[in-house]
Amino acid sequence: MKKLINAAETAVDDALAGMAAAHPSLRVRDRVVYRASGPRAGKVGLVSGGGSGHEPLHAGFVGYGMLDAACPGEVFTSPVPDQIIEATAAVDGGAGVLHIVKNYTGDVLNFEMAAELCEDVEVASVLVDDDVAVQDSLYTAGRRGTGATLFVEKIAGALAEEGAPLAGVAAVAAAVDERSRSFGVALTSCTTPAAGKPTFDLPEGEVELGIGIHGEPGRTRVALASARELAGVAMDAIHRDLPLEGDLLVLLNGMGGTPLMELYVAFGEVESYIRGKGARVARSLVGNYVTSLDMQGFSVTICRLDDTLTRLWDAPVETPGLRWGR
Amino acid sequence: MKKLINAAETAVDDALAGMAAAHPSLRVRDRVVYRASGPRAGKVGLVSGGGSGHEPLHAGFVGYGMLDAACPGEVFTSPVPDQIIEATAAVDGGAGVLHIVKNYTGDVLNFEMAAELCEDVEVASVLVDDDVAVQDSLYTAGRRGTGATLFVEKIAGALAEEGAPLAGVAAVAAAVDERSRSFGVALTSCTTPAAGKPTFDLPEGEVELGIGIHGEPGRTRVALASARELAGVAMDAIHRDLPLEGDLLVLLNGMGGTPLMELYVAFGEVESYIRGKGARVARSLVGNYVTSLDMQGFSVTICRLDDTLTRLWDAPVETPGLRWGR
Amino acid sequence: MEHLDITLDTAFFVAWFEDVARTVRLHRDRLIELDAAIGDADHGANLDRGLSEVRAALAGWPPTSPIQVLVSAGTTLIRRVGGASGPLYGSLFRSMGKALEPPVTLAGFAAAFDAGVVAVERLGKAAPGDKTMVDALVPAARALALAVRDGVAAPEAFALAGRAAEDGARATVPLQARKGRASYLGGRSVGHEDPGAASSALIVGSLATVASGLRQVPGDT
Amino acid sequence: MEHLDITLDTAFFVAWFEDVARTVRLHRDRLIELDAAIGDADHGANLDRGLSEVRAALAGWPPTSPIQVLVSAGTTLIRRVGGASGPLYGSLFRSMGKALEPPVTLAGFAAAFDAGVVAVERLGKAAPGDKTMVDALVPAARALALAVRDGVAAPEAFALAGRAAEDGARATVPLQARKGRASYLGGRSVGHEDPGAASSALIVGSLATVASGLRQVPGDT
Ligand SMILES: Nc1ncnc2c1ncn2[C@@H]1O[C@H](COP(=O)(O)OP(=O)(O)O)[C@@H](O)[C@H]1O
Ligand SMILES: Nc1ncnc2c1ncn2[C@@H]1O[C@H](COP(=O)(O)OP(=O)(O)O)[C@@H](O)[C@H]1O
Ligand SMILES: [Mg+2]
Ligand SMILES: [Mg+2]
Ligand SMILES: [Mg+2]
Ligand SMILES: [Mg+2]
Repeated sequence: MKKLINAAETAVDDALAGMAAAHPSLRVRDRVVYRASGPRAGKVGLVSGGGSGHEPLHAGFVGYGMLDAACPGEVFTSPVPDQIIEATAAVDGGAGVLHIVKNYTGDVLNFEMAAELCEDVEVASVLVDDDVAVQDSLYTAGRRGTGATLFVEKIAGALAEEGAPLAGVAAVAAAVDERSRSFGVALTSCTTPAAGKPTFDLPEGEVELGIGIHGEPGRTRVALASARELAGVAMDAIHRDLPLEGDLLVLLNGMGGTPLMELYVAFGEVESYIRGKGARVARSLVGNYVTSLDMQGFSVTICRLDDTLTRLWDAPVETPGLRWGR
Repeated sequence: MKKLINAAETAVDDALAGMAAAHPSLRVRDRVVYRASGPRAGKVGLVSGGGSGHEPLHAGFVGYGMLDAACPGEVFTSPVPDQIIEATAAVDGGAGVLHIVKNYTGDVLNFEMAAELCEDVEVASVLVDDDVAVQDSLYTAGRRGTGATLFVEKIAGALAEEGAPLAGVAAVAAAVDERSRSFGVALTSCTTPAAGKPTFDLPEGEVELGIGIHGEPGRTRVALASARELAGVAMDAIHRDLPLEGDLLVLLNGMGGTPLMELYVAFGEVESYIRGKGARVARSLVGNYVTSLDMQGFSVTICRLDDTLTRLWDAPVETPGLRWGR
Repeated sequence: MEHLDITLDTAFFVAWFEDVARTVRLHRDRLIELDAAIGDADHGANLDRGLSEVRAALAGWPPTSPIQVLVSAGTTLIRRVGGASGPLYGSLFRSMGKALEPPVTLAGFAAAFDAGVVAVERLGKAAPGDKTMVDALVPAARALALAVRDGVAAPEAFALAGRAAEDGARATVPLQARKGRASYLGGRSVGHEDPGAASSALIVGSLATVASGLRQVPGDT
Repeated sequence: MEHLDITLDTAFFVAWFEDVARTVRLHRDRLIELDAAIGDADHGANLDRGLSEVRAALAGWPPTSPIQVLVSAGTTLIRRVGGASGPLYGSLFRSMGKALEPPVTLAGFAAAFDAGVVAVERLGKAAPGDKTMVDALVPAARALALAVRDGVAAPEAFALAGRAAEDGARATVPLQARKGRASYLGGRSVGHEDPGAASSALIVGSLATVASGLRQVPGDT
């Protein structure tokens, strides 16, 4: 394993220290990343969190128009209730706090425990579960939360910034999740600092289809194919689940180790696929946003926009990871 | 080799098509990337270019406050004069055009040939050569241009946007280059699509010091060390060449395959190094900006700011790769 | 067999967690590998980190009752581990502690352990056969209850529970996961032991180790 | 030896570039590997791409003089290759073409080739010993001039030039690079053959191949 770290045990804290040094707009305390500006009275607070290793998610999305606080756990390990309780109390501006939770057993349990203990704050939760590679069923853990988390954080963040009440912010967050679907493909495994070797072996010439963002193996393994074919597999899976129509918001996301040049190649294929279905890429993002350490590969996330969602997507945002309009 | 491409031969064009699809603010024609808004009368035009594989450099820096056009060559191969001539003519708003050229024999020769043939346009050139890993000498190719290119493009772009004349824009570009130094470290080699295998072998447990951005091997190979030690090596080399003092602009740049989390760890170390020298990180960027395909590793670029440079750095910029203030 | 029995006092519970911490550290990499196969390769690191915190907490603030040991250990796991296993194991021990009545008999222990397991099942909404820690914990609880019914002494009862947990863990191999991260794999989860079931077997196994007082501890870090 | 001589007509020059294109394709991966060792692993791909363009251009628009062949080939290389070698090889052939006087004698060829090499030296500001293509081109030009002085026929003269270029290329191995990308390596550039010198040896070598008409072309792609 080759990692640019000091030690596996200190990697998360060292990275947070670096983030704080790099971004005067952030404040880091007790493993919670806040806006340095503090809570705004009357604004709904947005708190998210999850394992580290997905940067810029979540801490890179703390700032105007997006999150108020992020709770980073150990690498690929959800945060603990203390962090969430602390963050929730700190960002409450009197209008309540929305917890944005990716649907993983660990994240769900820790956020639930925290929410129960946040007695003085009105807390609502939205569960993000957009990954169509996972069969959705009442009898399983359900779909994973992946790329749609960025959409939920951006759009709910914009509505909160407008002064909407907690119920409204929670409702738009849920609507975004409902209208979003993702599918991921890995060319290589990631390597966690704690394990020190790749989570799975993926030989030359093979790719994993339907991977998550924690190095979980995918649903199937197939021969390496062209960007066009791989994008086609991802888009077919999404289209089967949520027919592509109208104006779409598209995230062509790198898993952390894939160069931007290749992501643009894949985006070109996704865009023609969408055009081929008679739908339209109205807004897009191409880059490493919801990553899995050093994994090479990509995921596509699609959200069916409506006028409100488009307006909220376009609203100003000022975070280390996403910025426009200010 | 595992790459998210359709074929090695089409990778550059496919990526450009994807860029065009992703960014309505760009227009791509004959391997030149322009602002879709076209040239602005009276504004100095900024043209840069170089081999592909360094994304977002340069095409990702086309837009308000930065470049007017970028000329991407094949992977790691400088563009040809035709592209540069075409771009220069197209972006001239009557105030002349500045060529921003990284100091590589290929880039220099092709830009020189182009400039000679741009008879109807007043052309000035600035050579970026910031890499302290390379010995500077009249009798060699001189220092490479690396991370400082981003600084030059941003700051000269801001001055051009203010309406400054060509000589002024060229002068600030040269000043930024003069005040900037870089040093890079590779944890792994990159793999070019054409070669299909890593450019150099870098065994587990070893790193290359003083690498460039084209997979050129570095000056020495040493045992893998902590982020603190590697940042120290880079910063020592820079500090020896240009003493760190006053307000600094710092780019902690990933080589394309290094996760953001690790870049933040390294940035934390760079920031403490700088504080230890009594200087100050006044502005910073952390991320994959001047990359070398899928290489893992990082480079640091330091620019000694003054009030003018700080003002120009802070000025609004709106490009796919760098955006603030609008 | 009464001469072979032991006292389930505070020291016993402290020794239990010390042995669990040691054992999990020894099996850290195996647990990571099990989790790498059908999860995210952190289970061994998570538990190892959490249990050294438990140990530190118990050492720094000597608890005066078995209930305190269990509740403190559970709280520490909830506060320091994260992931799925943090809240689940945390609840196991907290609920167990809350259900315990002093002085602790084997019957009381068995009942409290069962309460802990029920809390895990409730929190995780997992049933036996879902390929989770529940598949090791439920057989262990059952074995303890049977031992109590049969009047077996504690060391022997713990040994039976440990074997039941181990068998339960091994029995997760052919199962398809329906809960937790492994469920994402669908049919590909078949053929691998569940890491949480494996760690549960270690936890239960430590009871017997401590009770028997026989095991040579191979170095402590 | 006059009966062994050949006519340096348009067809000869076209055949030269065709053989160069074929040969460079055959040696593409070796040139990439040489460039990987002390550069950026693109020299073989660059030249291969450029020379197929040269071939396509010559095929599409049949040139009617050696000058046209050279100038067109040089222009295509400048317009299509990029990198350091594009302008350098482009200038070599363009300058050579411009210096050529019809009808082409071996003496005329040698003088024009020398003019091309001087153009490369000027453009790249490299001298022999800097570990560049110049280290193969200069000896080749010298060998041609000597052959002319000694009245050697063209096929033999080209063979001598080819051997001189090859020796020149091989002699770059122990040198430390002072120009081009390899110069960044400092002392670490020692021990590797310069890729541009290697491709120059192929280019000059093709002259003899075409002139002798002997070489079996091992497949064309
Ligand atoms: N819903 C659940 N109920 C009971 N146990 C569960 C559940 N989900 C996961 N587990 C257990 O947790 C283990 C994984 O723990 P760990 O790796 O620490 O957490 P994470 O899955 O969040 O990375 C699984 O092997 C399984 O035994
Ligand atoms: N200044 C120079 N003068 C002459 N030849 C040079 C010079 N710089 C580089 N070369 C030649 O160019 C070759 C590299 O060509 P190529 O790999 O195509 O370009 P690049 O270095 O831009 O990737 C070198 O091996 C060397 O022979
Ligand atoms: Mg985990
Ligand atoms: Mg090159
Ligand atoms: Mg896990
Ligand atoms: Mg090269």
